[in-house]
Amino acid sequence: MKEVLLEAQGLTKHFDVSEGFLKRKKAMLRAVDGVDLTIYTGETLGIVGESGCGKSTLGQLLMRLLEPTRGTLSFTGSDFLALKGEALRQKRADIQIIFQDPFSSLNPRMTVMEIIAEPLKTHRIAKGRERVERVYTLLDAVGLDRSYARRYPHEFSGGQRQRIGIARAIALKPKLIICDEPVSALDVSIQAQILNLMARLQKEFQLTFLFIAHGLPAVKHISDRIAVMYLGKVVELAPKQALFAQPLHPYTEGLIRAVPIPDPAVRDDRERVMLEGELPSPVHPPSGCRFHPRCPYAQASCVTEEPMLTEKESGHFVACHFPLEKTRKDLM
Amino acid sequence: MKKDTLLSVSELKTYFFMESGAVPSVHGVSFEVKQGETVAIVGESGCGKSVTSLSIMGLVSSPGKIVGGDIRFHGQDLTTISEKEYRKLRGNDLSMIFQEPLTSLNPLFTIGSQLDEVILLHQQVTKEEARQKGIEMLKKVGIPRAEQVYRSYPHQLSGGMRQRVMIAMALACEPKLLIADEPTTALDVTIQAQILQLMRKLVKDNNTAIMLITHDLGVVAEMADTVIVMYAGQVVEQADVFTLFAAPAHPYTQGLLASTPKIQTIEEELQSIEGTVPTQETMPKGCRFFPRCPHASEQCVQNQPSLLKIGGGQLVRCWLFDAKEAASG
Amino acid sequence: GDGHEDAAEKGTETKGESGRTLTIAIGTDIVSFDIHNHNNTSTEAVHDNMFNYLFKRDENNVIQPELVETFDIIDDRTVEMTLKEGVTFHNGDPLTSEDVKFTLERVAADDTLQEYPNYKQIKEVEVIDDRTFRVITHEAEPSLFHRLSRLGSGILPKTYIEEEGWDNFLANPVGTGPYQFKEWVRDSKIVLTPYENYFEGVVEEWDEVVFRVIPENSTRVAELLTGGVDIAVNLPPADWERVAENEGTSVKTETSNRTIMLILRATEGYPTADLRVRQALDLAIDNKAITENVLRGGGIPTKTRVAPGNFGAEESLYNTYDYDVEKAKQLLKEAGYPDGFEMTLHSPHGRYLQDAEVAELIAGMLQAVNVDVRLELMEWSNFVEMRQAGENKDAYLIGLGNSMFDGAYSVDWYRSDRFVGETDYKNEEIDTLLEASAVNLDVDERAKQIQEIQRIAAKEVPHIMLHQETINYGVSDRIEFVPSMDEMIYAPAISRK
Amino acid sequence: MQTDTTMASPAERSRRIRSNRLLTWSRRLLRSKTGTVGFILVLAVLFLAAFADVLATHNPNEVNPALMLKPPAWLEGGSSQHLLGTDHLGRDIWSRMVYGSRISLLVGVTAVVFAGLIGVAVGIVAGFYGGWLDRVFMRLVDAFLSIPNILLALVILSVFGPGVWTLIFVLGVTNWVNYARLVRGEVLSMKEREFVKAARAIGVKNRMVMVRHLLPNVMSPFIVISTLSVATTIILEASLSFLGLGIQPPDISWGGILSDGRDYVATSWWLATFPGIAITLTVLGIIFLGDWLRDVLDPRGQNRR
Amino acid sequence: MASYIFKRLGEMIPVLLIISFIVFALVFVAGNPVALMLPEDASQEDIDQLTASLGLDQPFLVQYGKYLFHLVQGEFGESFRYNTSALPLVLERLPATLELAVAALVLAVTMAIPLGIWSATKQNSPVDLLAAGGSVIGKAMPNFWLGIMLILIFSVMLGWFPVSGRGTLGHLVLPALTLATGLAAEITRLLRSSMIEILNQDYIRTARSKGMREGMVVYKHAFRNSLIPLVTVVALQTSTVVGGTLITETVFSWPGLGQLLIQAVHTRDMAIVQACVFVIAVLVIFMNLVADVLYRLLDPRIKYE
Ligand SMILES: Nc1ncnc2c1ncn2[C@@H]1O[C@H](COP(=O)(O)OP(=O)(O)OP(=O)(O)O)[C@@H](O)[C@H]1O
Ligand SMILES: Nc1ncnc2c1ncn2[C@@H]1O[C@H](COP(=O)(O)OP(=O)(O)OP(=O)(O)O)[C@@H](O)[C@H]1O
Ligand SMILES: [Mg+2]
Ligand SMILES: [Mg+2]
Ligand code: NI
Repeated sequence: MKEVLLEAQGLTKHFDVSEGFLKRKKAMLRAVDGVDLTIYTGETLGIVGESGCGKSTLGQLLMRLLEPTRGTLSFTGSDFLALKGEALRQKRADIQIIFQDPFSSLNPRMTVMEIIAEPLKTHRIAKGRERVERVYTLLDAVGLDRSYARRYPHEFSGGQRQRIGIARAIALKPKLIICDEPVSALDVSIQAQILNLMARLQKEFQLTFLFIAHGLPAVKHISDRIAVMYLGKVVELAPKQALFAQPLHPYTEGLIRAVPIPDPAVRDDRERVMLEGELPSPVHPPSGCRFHPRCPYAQASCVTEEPMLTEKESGHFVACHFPLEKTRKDLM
Repeated sequence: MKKDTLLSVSELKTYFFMESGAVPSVHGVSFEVKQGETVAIVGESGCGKSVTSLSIMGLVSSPGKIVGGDIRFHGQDLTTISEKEYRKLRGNDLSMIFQEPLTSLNPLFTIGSQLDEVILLHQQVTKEEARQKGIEMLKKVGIPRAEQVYRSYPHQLSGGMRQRVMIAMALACEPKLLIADEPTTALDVTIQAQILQLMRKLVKDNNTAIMLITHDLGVVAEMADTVIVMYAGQVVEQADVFTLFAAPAHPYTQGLLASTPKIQTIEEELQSIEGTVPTQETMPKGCRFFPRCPHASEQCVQNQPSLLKIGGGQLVRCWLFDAKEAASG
Repeated sequence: GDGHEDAAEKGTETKGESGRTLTIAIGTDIVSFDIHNHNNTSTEAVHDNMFNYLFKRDENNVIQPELVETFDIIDDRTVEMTLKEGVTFHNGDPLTSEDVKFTLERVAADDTLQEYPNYKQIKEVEVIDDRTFRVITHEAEPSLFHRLSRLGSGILPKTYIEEEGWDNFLANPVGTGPYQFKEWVRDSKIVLTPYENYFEGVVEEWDEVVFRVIPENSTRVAELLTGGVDIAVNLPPADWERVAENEGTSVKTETSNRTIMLILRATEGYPTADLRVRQALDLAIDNKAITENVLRGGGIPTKTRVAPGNFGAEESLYNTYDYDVEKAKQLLKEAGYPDGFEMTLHSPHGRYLQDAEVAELIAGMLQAVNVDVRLELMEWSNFVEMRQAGENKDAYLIGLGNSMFDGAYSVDWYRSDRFVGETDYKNEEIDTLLEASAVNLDVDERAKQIQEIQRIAAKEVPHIMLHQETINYGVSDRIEFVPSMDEMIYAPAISRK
Repeated sequence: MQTDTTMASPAERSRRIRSNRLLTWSRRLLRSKTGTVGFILVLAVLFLAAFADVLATHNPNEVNPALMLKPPAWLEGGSSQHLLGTDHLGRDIWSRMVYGSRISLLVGVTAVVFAGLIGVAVGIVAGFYGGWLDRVFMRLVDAFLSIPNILLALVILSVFGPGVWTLIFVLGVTNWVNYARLVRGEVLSMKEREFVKAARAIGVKNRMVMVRHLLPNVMSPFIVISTLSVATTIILEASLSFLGLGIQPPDISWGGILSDGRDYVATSWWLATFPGIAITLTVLGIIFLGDWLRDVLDPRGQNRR
Repeated sequence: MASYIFKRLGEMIPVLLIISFIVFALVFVAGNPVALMLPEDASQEDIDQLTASLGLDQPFLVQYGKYLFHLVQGEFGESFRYNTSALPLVLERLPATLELAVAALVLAVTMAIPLGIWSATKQNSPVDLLAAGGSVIGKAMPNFWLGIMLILIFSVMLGWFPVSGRGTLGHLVLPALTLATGLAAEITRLLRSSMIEILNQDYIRTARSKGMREGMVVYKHAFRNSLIPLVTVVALQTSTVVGGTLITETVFSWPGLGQLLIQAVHTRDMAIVQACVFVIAVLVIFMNLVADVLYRLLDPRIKYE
């Protein structure tokens, strides 16, 4: 039986986006709205979804960089939300995050050496020479030259910065790494290197990844299971084969159909089908199924009733009143 | 349709003058962009794609400096024109989508005011018209609740939304040349598709040329007419998109294509190019790719190859072809 | 109201055609219009124009009746006086004996008033009729007339105050003097206008008298030089030349009634407990060098603090000094300090004319007899605090005046029981003389006693007398102004040229 | 071509990095013209202070009533004996200036450092933790801003007695609030930055987040204001001496010489002018050094010239 | 926001109480005013008697309790020195002080902003160096010296402005200028440093890429971002200016709060000190509140709960 590493129940984060200076108009932005999620030790859970659907927010909630508005969160069996102060700090060594924006997450006044060494120093993992050596190893691992250690973040290209962030995150060999688009800024060869690296580390150290990304091929490559989010909610969750072979949610289907194919020969044959309609607002989400305004299969009940995430097939969850029946031929 | 050359970059050299010495980020880059053409630039991260585009925009900031070569836009050499003339081009004929959407927006101004700014600068419109246009642009790039976003501040938006705002800003004045530095990296595929479509429409309607910098070979395959592959500050291969995908010539290009994860299949391990890009200090004096090249020979170690035409408009910087050519001719 | 704008216009207008505004720059603002509750000569200098005293000192320093027509000494403790006729307050009320009783009994009874110590000797005022009254003291009071010729005896309007209240009086003061109150903007200016019904006839010379408060020395000088003011008080010696040489201004000086001295500590354990040391220090100080150089002539060396013009002055000790470095060294050797010693000198900073400079110069002079002086220059309030706490060390510099012009008050500083814990100086002879003079109504004999004390003190040197200060004014040449020793600025005595 | 950096042992490398840093810093110092000027100015003042005994031509406290207010040597009436003239007690201004540099430097710099330490600490803590702590600290700042400094000075004086260190204490205690508010403002915007989040994600202790992440990033406004404050402090010292606090004769400070000249501005300008020039040059030196330091600390600015 | 403001205003009351306690204690420690009220030659009995009749011989807490009792009824007590109610006395001075403070701040800001921006955009140019030198001189010139100099030049020699006093706009020019130089120096330096930092940001590049004029880029995009530290300093300075204009007020005989307060401190005039501090505290707290509200208006990222 798989061991549960992290479990979230009804995790919710609302941001106050009230407007007006003196007279305020109350408004809540539901960035994450009741997400149930289980992550098993050693697996990679991919998260995909429209940009702005709350992936980053979810990632930050899971490691308590943001405090959830509601919901429970347990990590390695204990209540993670109850931790405070020193205990929380210690626990944090077990969850790391690779930020979506590589640049602003690096202190502009620290050298790469200092940045990568910081987690080691903070958790007293290595000292002096050994620490320096560890940093060099990490640099090697993410494919950065050792001589870069003395440079400052602004002297790097986007992809290089991203790798600095990755090196920092894996430095502690945490149990769980939340990767918020770790490879989107990288060229494919480095992307490949890093994905390989992550896979290797995972095998070696029993790491667990939460892999947030837009690039479906990469997600598909690295993940074991994939969760699809839409407007703050998980709408589908399945092992990757199942998901790609038989997406049950119309939004998932739309996503998969939109993936560009790296072959110019097919570009004129395959018109990328786009989802129609306006993107809804997370401040005033649509009633019922949040996807209904854009859903080609929407029916009356979709407008009024909110579908629950239910297990349709073994391990394949979907939140839809009318899950898709058959794989459409032209999907790929 | 006869396509005129819109932009021609030749032997561009942009160096960063650091304390430790000059760093040649762009080292003799040449290429052309024709009107209405979409040129994709791919390459290892850090190979100088962004610096090349900043050089074209004239926005390389100190300690960087263009030290050689010229950039002709409509036949006008941008390296010599006055700042005032440059300003007229920027944001209007020439516009750019920056790589870092999060820090590229001024945190203190609303999205709307930053969007209007460019419209008001280059178009004879009233404030209200600019506002209308701004909101329209936001809708075009697929931003929901555009009116509200128009009044929001950058920190209230997600990364993807900010990216789209940047795109809206760049497209607002229907530029002749759009430099898009990884415009869709932060976006999910559905919006990516929307934006790519928007760009295609731009090409069709306004005959806009696009310089598209991206890592996503899928996007390249879908969008580009011509592809330029850069490595360590140089162009190593240039070909039309079909040729490139079908018959990549340079070993680096081959490596890139092989590393791409495919959605249809599942590989245990992705292929990748071993090693890392050389740094300034470790830059080989011969072919810059030789330390990672499976075909490297003594010649590669000693001498730098030049960019050679190998037929069908394909250009490549590799001794393999030199050798072949030498052999054949 | 927009008095500020008016002020500005007036300020620059003094130069103007009419020129019938007299503007006087004073260094500190008046404290209050409560004549009983301040002890401030510069405040009195303003009050003097608005209030009359029962008696007043004339230009020869002789006490003359002012509001009083005639007086009669009934016995040791009782004086009967009659008020002049036709004197009225600025609000029109006539001056009566009741006002006198109200005024004097207030200050003699209310111990929260600052002038109370100077009038508590009065027991009561007995009203005989509208203009006649008797002043009765607790005991024989030799200096009663001195007291009745200074600020506490300015007569207040009883009815006005009782009906309108003190606060109203303080805001709109009323007196019997030649000028009446018009406006007071604190720390800025006081404006007075002539009183038409003044009993000696309205003063026609000036339409308005403005006292402007200008604390900064240089600014006062600048105002004088630019014609902004007609009289500027307390010019720093550094500027005398400038003012004198300037076209249209000159410097006027007059000796003040203030003497600068060092108070020594005679407490056992201090070197200054030894008479020879005290004498040596006195001899080591070149008083003339101080007055000539630092004060630029703004002081007169003296060996007594009772200057001529005061009751009981010993004139032989005035305008003279001892200076003999060799003898000083000799005396120090005899006292057991052949290599000198270290001492602390406290001095206020900015209170008297060039006080800190004088102290520094003295420190330099004492260096010549191997006495190392640790100087502590202090802001006035700290200085007072230090004295108050008895934390004074070997010596401190102070300037003492005498608003009574009665030498008895000066020599009282040698009384042994008064400064226990502060100077601890004790001389039985002086104590006996002091006791005798305190109740002595025989004017001549009392003067002799006071003079004797001064002579003893000059030999014993409980205090080292330095110099008598001069007061100095920068005066515009368009006016005629003669400074007086009591530091009053009496507008009726000032005229246009 | 490989450089040897990758071959060297880690210890050797870190040693080399360190010595390299010193080298690059000094190289940067020499490269920056203003930095060099600042360095020279500060060095010059330190030289004055260190060799006052040798450089002074007279006993700085020797009064000479006969030689009062002599103008500088090059003016009419000046004497070659007294290079910068004499003051109102006939003391040699040059010698007083030379000796005065000691206390003025000591007081100016130490008091600013003292105030800076308190201010920066309070500012960072208040800004970082926010909430009630911030409110308490900021209200404390309000209180300190409202209570007249002179009152505080008087009381501290009466408690501790006069002396240079009391003076430094007073100046520090009265000035820290400025830094506190300034730094807090910066921290408020800085702590929202992602790299601070990143540090917390790593589990960096709050103390270290403040020291390593916030502090370096709020230093530049602090450096700017504090270097300038050295001037104010040197002058303020004079006005506090007026209260009998701190510098008392025979000790000499520039502020003291300056305020001695107060009544002579119009007649004998040199009394107040020379200490004024000395303070200006010193502070100019400190400011230039500060600017340079700021540039050095700002990795982005390093390559600018 | 409104609730935030109300909350802050509510916090004022405890702060004012604490301040009043601190001030009371400070004045109490500083000493007995009676000795200062009486002449130099007053005897000890006289002093003791007056002390007792003013109630100053009672224990500290009793005195404070009484004081508080009156304070709650809105009475600040009577000034020992002026024998009248203290608060009106202080309020009477407020317009003069505010007039001077506002004028000085406006003047300082108008001088400093262009200068600061200029030196930031033209780093290390002659203009920048000149501005740096100017700022230092501005800071190193003691106000008394500058004030006297200005009077000498503009009033005595040129006759352009009145020497001293308050009233017309002409009266305001010299004192405001005197005060403004130091403030301007500080603002210039600070603005310069924050501008330099901001001009390196990515969004400045974005603005340039739009084809904006460099001037617009600097004024619109960069300047606005550097306003936060600027607001802090200006708010801070307001408090300094309100409480600390003593020297300028004295030099120009400007009837403001500074003079009143210092005299009150020197005479240990509790009621006036308290009333002054009260007024200043209200101003300081208000200014800081304004600054915080301005932060919020300027920077949408800052939130107050
Ligand atoms: N601090 C905040 N205040 C208000 N709204 C916020 C805040 N942070 C995020 N949001 C909003 O929450 C929603 C989710 O944001 P989030 O960054 O999690 O999206 P995302 O899924 O990571 O998108 P992307 O793929 O573009 O990074 C967005 O609508 C965003 O505007
Ligand atoms: N401001 C700078 N100072 C010093 N070096 C710089 C600077 N900006 C860029 N470089 C260097 O120039 C090289 C090219 O950078 P550039 O940003 O063009 O890369 P890129 O091709 O856009 O990479 P990516 O795909 O990761 O964005 C890099 O090696 C980088 O380190
Ligand atoms: Mg995100
Ligand atoms: Mg780039
Ligand atoms: Ni008015």
